Amino acid sequence: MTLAEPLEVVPAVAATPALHRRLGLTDAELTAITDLLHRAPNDLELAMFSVMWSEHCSYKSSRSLLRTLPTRGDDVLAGPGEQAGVVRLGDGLAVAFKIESHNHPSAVEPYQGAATGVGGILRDIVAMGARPVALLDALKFGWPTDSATRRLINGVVHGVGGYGNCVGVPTIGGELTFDPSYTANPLVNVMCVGVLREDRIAHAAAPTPGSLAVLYGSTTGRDGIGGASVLASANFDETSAAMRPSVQVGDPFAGKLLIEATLELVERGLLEGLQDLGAAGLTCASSELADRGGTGMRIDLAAVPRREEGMAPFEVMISESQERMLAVVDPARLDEVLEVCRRWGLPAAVVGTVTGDGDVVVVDAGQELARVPARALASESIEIPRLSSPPQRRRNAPAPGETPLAHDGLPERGMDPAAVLEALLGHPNLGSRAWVTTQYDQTVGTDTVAGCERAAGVLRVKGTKRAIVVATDSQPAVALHDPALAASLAVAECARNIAVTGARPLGITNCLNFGDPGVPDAYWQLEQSVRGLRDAATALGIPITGGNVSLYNESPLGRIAPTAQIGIVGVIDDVGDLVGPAFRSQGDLVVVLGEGGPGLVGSTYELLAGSAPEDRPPSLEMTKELALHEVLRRAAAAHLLESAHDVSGGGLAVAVAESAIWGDLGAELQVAVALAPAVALFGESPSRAVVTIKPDRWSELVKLASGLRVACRKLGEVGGQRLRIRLVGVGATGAAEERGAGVADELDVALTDLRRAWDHALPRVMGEG
Amino acid sequence: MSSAYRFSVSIMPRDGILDPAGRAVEAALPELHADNVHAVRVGRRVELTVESDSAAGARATVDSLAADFLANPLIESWAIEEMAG
Amino acid sequence: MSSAYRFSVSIMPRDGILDPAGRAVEAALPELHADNVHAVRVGRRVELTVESDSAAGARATVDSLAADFLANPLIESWAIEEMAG
Amino acid sequence: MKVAVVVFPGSNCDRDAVHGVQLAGAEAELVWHERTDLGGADAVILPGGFAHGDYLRSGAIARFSPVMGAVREHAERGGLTLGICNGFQVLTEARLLPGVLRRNTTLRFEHRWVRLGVERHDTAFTHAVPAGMTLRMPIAHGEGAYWLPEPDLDALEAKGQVVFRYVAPEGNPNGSERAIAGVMNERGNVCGLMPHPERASESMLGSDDGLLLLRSLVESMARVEVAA
Ligand SMILES: Nc1ncnc2c1ncn2[C@@H]1O[C@H](COP(=O)(O)OP(=O)(O)O)[C@@H](O)[C@H]1O
Ligand SMILES: [Mg+2]
Repeated sequence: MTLAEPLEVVPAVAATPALHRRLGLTDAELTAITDLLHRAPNDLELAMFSVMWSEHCSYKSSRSLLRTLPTRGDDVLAGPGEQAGVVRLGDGLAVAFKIESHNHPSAVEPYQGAATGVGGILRDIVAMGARPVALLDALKFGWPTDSATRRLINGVVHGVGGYGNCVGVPTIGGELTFDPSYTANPLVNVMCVGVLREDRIAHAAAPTPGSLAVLYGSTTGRDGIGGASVLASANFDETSAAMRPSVQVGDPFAGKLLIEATLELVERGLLEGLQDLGAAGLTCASSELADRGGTGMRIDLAAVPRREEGMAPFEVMISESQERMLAVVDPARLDEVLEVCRRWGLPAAVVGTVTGDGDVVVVDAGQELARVPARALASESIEIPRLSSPPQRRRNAPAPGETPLAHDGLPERGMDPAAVLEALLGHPNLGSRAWVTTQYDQTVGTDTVAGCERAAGVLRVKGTKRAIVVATDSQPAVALHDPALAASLAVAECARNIAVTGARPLGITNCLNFGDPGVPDAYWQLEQSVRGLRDAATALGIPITGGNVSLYNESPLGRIAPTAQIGIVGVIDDVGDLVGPAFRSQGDLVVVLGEGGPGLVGSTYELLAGSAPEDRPPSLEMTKELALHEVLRRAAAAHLLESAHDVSGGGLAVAVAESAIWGDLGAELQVAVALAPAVALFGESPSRAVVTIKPDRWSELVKLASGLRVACRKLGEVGGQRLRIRLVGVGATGAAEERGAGVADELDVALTDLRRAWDHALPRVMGEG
Repeated sequence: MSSAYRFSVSIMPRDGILDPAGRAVEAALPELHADNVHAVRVGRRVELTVESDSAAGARATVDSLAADFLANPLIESWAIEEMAG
Repeated sequence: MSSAYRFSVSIMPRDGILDPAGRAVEAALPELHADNVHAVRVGRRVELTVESDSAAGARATVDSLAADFLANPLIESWAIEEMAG
Repeated sequence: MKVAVVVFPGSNCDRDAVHGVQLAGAEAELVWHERTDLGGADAVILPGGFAHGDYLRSGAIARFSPVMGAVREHAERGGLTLGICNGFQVLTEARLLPGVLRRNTTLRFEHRWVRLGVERHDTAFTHAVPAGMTLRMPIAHGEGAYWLPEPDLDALEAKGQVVFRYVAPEGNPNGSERAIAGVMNERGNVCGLMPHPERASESMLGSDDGLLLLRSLVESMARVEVAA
């Protein structure tokens, strides 16, 4: 029974579609497989193709787009295609980092979905030979107004913490965004950062025939069978509830042992190649290791340690049981490898041999059950050209040279700026994340200089003067109108978060969360986002070293907002140069660097007050963004800055308020209004930062900024326990007349009121405050 | 005219679903000199009282509570028992 | 000549000891339209198989395992039942 | 002088504890849980983490690890023994310290910076803390609510075994009875606390108050006579 039965022989009830379709493969894909094999595949082979040719593993709809991204850089040691990107840090060290989604599993089982998402990305980092040192979680949910959404949020947050806290990797950042488009399709994107010695980088390749494939970690069960093809690449709805796939369950304890054992194996130089088992399990690991090594691999199913009895060959080959690794080992080092696994209490077995014939061969009890060229499953799997067309109605940013609207037509009348500021600080998208982040261990590892609640997480690197700085951002609200702009804005914001600390960026990772690529305007969103990502990364000169694509993020309620989640890792060569975002001392000058422009579409203010029909998102000029970052870095290195905070969600007023809240110091400021008060105070136009300096450093800062053509304007002074912002200029006067009598031209509010609004933002919507 | 019914709901990892807690307990047994113990599964038990006009009504309440709230049918199975007194 | 005996051990917070998990379930009940439910307690359930020559021997093993390991007598009480099958 | 830091499978603050001890000026050695000796160490630290996954109850499985025999002997001979977080849980499960650490009444894992009042300045673990000073440190645990029956709590307080309490402004983060954050045995050589002094041992990381505790331990090591 070894070889291919023609498909018609597959026992099938009349109404049941052919096996390949049930496995999610199209007729065209079946033809392609038949051509590749020069024969029809058997059931096991078909199952292996179905998981490897799923969107999740093959990137068949996105690969052609991803190829356009800038991936090179002098300090890039591993780029896309490896388990994670690796960039040089200095002092002989390197950083491995990557972001990945676990959206659909989290929708089905929030706790386990999120926990296994953390486990999965941790293993990617460990597979590079790096010790994980930080996690970040970017979460997107619908408005938490109903108990189902609140349970989802609780489950996901518990899951992220449940895994990360247990393995002892601090969570030092993330994102939490609410938007109705995520109600039935939440996003759980997790980023991990690891540190390794440059000369100890592990590679996912099996280059030497005769070497052994050792499977170690947890035993193999029926977890996530169909996960790769069903969970990750088909939209699910009520009807699929009946064919619920078996959910993966994480075991952080086993995950911790796996990390320690793997790092010992790498450190002692016992491995030739290494890959974690994620989607498509053993099929993926064996075919990719062989493909990258230019070899083949023979897998002996009988040798795979199992948790359950009676597993079919295809179940063993595609099982997504968690906490497993496949190592390629020189036979002479086998005993040492097995001894390390035994000591860490991990089952381990030789399950295969590297061969020279280029095929992945599956045998059981001496019988050959499958034979497929490794490259057909991996690097040469299919690509699907997709149709792209823009949606009918959208509002993109003004083209360069286009005159911006003179007035945003806002509902200015009756606006009390202090009340708006409190509402923004108390908005679930902007308020304190402590409700989430106190559930995460942020300080384990004794390296956390800044954890969650700041624009970027900062970790010192023991044994050096350096610190790693890391942040993650996205702009889904803008993306609904202009996905290319949104992706660029997310890169800009994320890089700005790095720059305000004084750090320079080393690399970008990204997670692209989109809808069904078969729908032309959904594909257009993906295409545009990749373009925006490419343009921004190129302009800022930051290589993109990896990422992840999650498609079919749709539910009966509709498609999610296009979400390009950006993660950037940076370095600060001397942690003594680090700049924090909190106001430091009474009398310091408050200065805004960069110039704002119009455009309230996509802002948090818009969520509260709406926007004029002819209004647009703010525009972004990458040269200005880059110049700002340069000023921030040089100013930090010259120890000019007392504090620095980027202007992003909620605009200038929220940036100032956050610095005030964190520093427990108020400020007295004047803001020039060119267009409208709402734009000046709450507009989210990019390329700006609020910094504070000692008064006697003013001329130095002006010189530095003007040298790089960055606007530099004094706003006022730090001090007191109130935030006062006087609005001055043309726009302020005009607007004040329009608003009529009795409305303040001045924002004047006590710090305690701002802090209260900010603190209660999440507890309030979660029904706990 | 309602009475009180007390139930227990035993919630266990479904067959075939990984049970990390059971596995960890089992791994520790040799150190407890209890290597004659195996197949350990760890779950939860919830006890609760339902006010209802009828035993059947009470039972229905617990049934739906267990399926929709106390357990996740994807990974857990459960058994409901009426408790004495 | 040993046989296998399967037991369940139900471990609950001792009477009079605060049970925050039970309280949290109760707090969620109104949203689930189950306000006729109260006195919720949340505990653990462990199932295990003992190999022994005799039912009494098996039972003794579980007894000591429960008291020394599965439960903490300071705050928890437990009940052991032999399971069918 | 050397401190043994026990590594259970699932410990995750073991290397942090070593780093802290080194900052306090002593040597530290990791001791794997399967060992039955402490390598001649003068003091032992049971570090934080999730020993054996903490699956049943925190510390319940770890208590049976082979190394715990050596820890018990060391403690019974009067050797200094410090349990931090999970280590505190293991010491209570092993009955080397009184009490139980129950699930936080918030039902959540809590990572917070807290402030500790030091009730005793005359112990091997606290003598370097200036009188009246409160200590700022992080907690990071899901099961840290200290509990004992009322009469036992009275006795514990009467005997001066309460060493640390959570104090204002942050206050009691986890529902511990009488805000107890750390206790010691009657003899005063075994101490456990939920907060993490090793994470508060460098000002760059937010506080170096915790170093006072580690320094107390290291200095005391030299003075404590451990019976042969
Ligand atoms: N889910 C989360 N997990 C951890 N940290 C988070 C999470 N959400 C937000 N944060 C942290 O809260 C802070 C504020 O987030 P955000 O408003 O997105 O910052 P910014 O606008 O500066 O990028 C950041 O430090 C971020 O890392
Ligand atoms: Mg952000």
